[in-house]
Amino acid sequence: MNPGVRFLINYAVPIIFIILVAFAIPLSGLSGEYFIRELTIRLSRNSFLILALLIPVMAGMGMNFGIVLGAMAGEIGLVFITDWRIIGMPGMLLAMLISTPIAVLLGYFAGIILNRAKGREMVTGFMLAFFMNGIYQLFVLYGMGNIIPISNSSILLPRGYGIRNSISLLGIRQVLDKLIPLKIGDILIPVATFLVIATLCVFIIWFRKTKLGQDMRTVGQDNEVARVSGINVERTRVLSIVISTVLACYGQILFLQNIGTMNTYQSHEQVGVFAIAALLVGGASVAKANIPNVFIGVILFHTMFVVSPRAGKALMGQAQLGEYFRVFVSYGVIAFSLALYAWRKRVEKENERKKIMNYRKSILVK
Amino acid sequence: MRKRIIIRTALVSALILIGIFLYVIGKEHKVLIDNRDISVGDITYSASTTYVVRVDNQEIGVIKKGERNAAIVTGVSHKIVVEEIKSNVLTGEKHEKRFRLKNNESATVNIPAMINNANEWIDKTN
Amino acid sequence: MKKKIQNIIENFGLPRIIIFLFLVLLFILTPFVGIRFDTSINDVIVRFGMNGILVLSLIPMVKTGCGLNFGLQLGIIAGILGAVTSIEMNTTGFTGFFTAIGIAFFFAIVFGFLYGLLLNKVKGDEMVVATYVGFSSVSFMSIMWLMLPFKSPNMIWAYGGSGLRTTINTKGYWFHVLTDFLQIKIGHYIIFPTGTILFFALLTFLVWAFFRTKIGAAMIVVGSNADYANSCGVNVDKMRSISVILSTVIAAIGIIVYQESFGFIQLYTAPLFMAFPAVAALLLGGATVGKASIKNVIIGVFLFQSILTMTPSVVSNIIKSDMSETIRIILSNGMIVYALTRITRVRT
Amino acid sequence: MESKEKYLLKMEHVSKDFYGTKVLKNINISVKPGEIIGLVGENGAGKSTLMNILFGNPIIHETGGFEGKIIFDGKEVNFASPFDAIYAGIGMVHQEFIFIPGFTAIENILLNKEPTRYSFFSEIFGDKLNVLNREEMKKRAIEAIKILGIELNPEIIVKEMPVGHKQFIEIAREIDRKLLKLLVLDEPTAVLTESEAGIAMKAIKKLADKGVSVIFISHRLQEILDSCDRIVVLKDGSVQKELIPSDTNPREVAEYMIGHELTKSIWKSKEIRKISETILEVNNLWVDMPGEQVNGASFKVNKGEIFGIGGLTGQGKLGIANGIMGLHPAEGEVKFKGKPIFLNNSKYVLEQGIAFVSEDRRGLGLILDQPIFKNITFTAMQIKDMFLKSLLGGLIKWSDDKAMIKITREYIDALQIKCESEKQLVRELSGGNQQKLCMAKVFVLKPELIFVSEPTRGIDVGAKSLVLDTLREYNRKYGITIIMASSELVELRAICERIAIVDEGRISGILPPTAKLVEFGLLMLGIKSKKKETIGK
Repeated sequence: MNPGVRFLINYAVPIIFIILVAFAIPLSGLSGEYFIRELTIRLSRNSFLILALLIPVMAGMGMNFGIVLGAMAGEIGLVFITDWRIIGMPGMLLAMLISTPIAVLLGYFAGIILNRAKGREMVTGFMLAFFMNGIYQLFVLYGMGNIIPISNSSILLPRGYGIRNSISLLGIRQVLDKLIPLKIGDILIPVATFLVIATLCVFIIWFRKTKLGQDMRTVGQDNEVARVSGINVERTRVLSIVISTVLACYGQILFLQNIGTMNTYQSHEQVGVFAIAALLVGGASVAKANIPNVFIGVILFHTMFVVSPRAGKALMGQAQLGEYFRVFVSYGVIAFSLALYAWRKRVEKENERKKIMNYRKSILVK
Repeated sequence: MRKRIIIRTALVSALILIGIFLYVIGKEHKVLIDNRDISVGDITYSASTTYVVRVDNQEIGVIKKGERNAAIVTGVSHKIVVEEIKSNVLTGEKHEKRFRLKNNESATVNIPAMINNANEWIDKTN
Repeated sequence: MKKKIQNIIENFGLPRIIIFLFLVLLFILTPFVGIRFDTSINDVIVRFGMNGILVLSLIPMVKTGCGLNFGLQLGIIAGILGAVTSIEMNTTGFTGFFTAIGIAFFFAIVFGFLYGLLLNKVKGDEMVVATYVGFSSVSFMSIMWLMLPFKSPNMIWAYGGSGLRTTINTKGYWFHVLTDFLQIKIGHYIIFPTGTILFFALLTFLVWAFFRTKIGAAMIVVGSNADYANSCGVNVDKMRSISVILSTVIAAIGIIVYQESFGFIQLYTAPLFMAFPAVAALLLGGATVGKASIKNVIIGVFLFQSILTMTPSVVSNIIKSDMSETIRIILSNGMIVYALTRITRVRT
Repeated sequence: MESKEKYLLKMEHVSKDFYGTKVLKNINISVKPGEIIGLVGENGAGKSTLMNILFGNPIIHETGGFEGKIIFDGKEVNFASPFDAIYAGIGMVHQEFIFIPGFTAIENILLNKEPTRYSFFSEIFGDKLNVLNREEMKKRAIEAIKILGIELNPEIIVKEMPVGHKQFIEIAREIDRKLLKLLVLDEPTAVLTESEAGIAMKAIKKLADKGVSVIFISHRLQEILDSCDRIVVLKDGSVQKELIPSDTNPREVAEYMIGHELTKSIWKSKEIRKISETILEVNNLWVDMPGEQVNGASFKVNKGEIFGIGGLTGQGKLGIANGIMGLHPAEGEVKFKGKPIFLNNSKYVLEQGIAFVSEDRRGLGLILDQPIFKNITFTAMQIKDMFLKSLLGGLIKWSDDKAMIKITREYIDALQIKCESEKQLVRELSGGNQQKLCMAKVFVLKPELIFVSEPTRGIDVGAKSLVLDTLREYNRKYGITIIMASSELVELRAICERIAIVDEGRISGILPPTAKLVEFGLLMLGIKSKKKETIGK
């Protein structure tokens, strides 16, 4: 395959997207400023969650649909602090603190499940997320106020137990975003949030350099070789999921502190899909994902998110169309790049074989 | 190895402590401020004028006599400052009091009682 | 003895046993919570007829080793296309019903063919790809439903709004054509939908028969050991493609029967998650990722649907709140996760 | 006492049996520090078992350990796992590559032995959070490579390296271990061209000079003779002979290895038939079968003969059949009955009347979870549309169980297949009966030529002769040409008219069954008149 073609194939998704966006922006007729504002918000909101996906990819477990579990953990933490009426920065930090052990447990559980489904990690993780959603409902909708005492009636359903469908996080709304106030024009830049994200990036870069990081890369490349060279493959894989889950949990808390309200039973559902779609749009693949992918992804993917309803309206006179379109794109992107990757995997294997065959011929035919 | 155990236990306990600390300083309390007559036993402190009220340096606003206002505060120890206003000008007369609120406590401050330093100036309820 | 029990559990699958016991419990409880037993039975039969074919549609793909068809939605969409077109053409009764199936058949073959090509390119990762192909096709069709030039007043929004409604009533077209066919009333509460069940039986027979033919036999072998099949001169990819087309076609028919009995055609995002209950039912019936039989379909649909009908009534009568949704989620998805974590090695 | 000083490794009276069958009988081997021992033997002579014992491979413990004792470095040892062995200072270089293609040479050489720098997080989350020390890694990698004395840039990704260099990575990995005392090399040069192999051997010598002892397993007799201090010949699980290269020759070694000529020839049939008409002609066949590569094999097979293919495992004798049958990617020219046939297309080849009894009985030969009659008839049904009733004017091809069962019964009687009924699942049958099934399945096709690979592998003695007799019978009765690949020389010599020996993926010679055993041995060991660049798997 000549390099040009290979490049096109490897980066098909981002390329298509750039073209897409390039057409949609003028159609939407959005003002540059509105646009910038939206993007800043979405960057600060989503980057963290997407960064949480990187480590499992490194360990060869593909896109971790299980980050939904982390999101759930985060939301449980938020429920508690709202119940106790802890507000402001302390509130947010406390929420993180409480949800961490939950996230670790969930992550560990997910890791074990995924180990039992080697080669099927993604679809399993995906179904697992659905399954845990049920458990989460059981816990929050029937457990809370029953088994787990909830004093704050304002977040309870009228019937006396179970959390309301939507609870207000006014107490911690944008505490982090507004911690270090900075306005350019009249666009508010959430400096603190970006600092947190930057720290996470640094962490990931550092983590790659650690022994554990190296082990994960090894496991990711070849389970068997890792095993015979004495690396505990199962453990390493589980750890990668645990880390990812915990990060996702924080990510969700950051996300919700920016939004300011929490849909108890929906907020987490789409987290996985959107994060993964964004990452793939950023040029990542199931086997390779780095920090630039994350930010390119957020920008491209969310630009599309912002413009498509308007573009839809301009095109068909129906905003609804844009709504459907962006759902379609989110799913479509994942479908497309998963298929593309699976296909390429086989092609490259075949090429590798041919290469070795030709080598043998070259030295033997004299 | 021992070093590790120490560090880890220290870390865990530190986190727990931080948790408690956050809980305390983040806890929200409601403080009602009355500018109304109040009679304690046989003495009656009567609200005579308007006050500007600040709690923990956050402006609660002007409370005319007979009125009530509320402040949301977080943490344990608090400071309330009232400044007297007569005919729309600050007289410069200023009263300041400190108080502490425990877990789940909310309080009602009565300004007349407060400026007269009566013990019943504040009433804490759970 | 202990060993024996362990074996039984191993073969039958712990979750399956639990669910089965749960179901038994439910049936025992019915009288005590004041629910008519026969009505519940009736519900179960009706739902059985509604969903049976959808579950049946999974069989061919499992048999050729393409795994559980999480892309079932493709077939469903083909079905919906058939249904709405038949209504647009104003065909009613059995004519309408079979027009719908005819048109759906055509679309299903086209979709299935393309779907098959894709799945052959991604061997080993079929399931995850299929899942998202299913999702994206549904969301893509949502756009289409808005744009396709359908005219029938019973399908488009009453005033102004273009595009199809979210639910379209099959009453006055082919609502219950099967259900009412040779219908048998037993007592006051049990109405046996003979037609639907017969139709299901017919399709089941056809599927069974198909696997007795040359191609069918080849498919089974492809599923149980692709290398072997290849060594016997079977074109593995071709067999897989055929199975995918077959699954898609049956799914298309399945959804039309569903609509016929349910009374509504649900568009837009409604089909999004329809694959999972079907898959769960099949697994509940004792199938695995690599092995499924018609027996599994019948048992599975029966168990699954009984639970879905019993739980809301019984449980909500006990704890005075409707947990059925939650239970459904845990049950179906739990079943699927369990199946995915069982290592299913086809080659020995 | 001082014997301990003298020897690094002493294996005393080591015996081992797998489920009653003795594979090692009273082995005594001792290795001095810095000595290179060449270990030679046929397949199944016990080389690998011996090494597994030395390495504490779990298999050994699972099958009830071994008798005798091993003294390593002065202490009696019985390693519980390979990692213990490695820790004690024994290194092993395997035939197949064990490394990460996507990593650099450095990362591979130090795989899971990376030196690290302290980081505070390790206090909380454990040593794994220490940071890799890249400089140190590079330093050590370069040292290791230097000892090997080859030109190799440690920074480049192994995937991008010439195949030849990849083996060095593995040797380097072992060398890097400071405590390495004994290095076991299992066919290390198999993948190397002779020039590369030369470099590798030099490197190994260097290592020996540094005081590291080496056990060197290779089928390239010349290499062994050139570079070893002592040669230990294993045969049938016991030490046949210890030789000093300087005062022996390939022929002698081969004789010890293969054994001496039996008194009476085991050649069963009276005469060697004179057959001239060629039925199959293979020119420069290349097959990419993992572990059994064929590198340009050429030969002719006569109509109606039984043609044997022998050779050591991994040399490609199985690859030939698998390649022609289209089960593994193949290139080259194959003529059947004078007309060229397309490769890589099983269906087509089967249709030509060529069939295959695979060595991978349970994988490619049968579907274990299906009944006997389906197994026997499936291929015929797919290829020749046999056992089908056509309904609706051929629209439906309905499978005809009656016909299937009928023919199955015939073959069950003909081949004396022991089973409850033709409906029994194949899984439940014994190896011998399964093998007969595989043959029946092929005979049903009425082929003109059949490939049979390892027909007697893993089946009991009685069944063995039965299988061979069946083959001969069908050859004589129906004139089916048979090409039989087997590791058992005895069998080949029992029923084949001509026997080709494959070495490193090529036909190194064709001999009559009556030829001296040692002749076969020499061919297997790649002792050829003309020198040439060679390569194995």
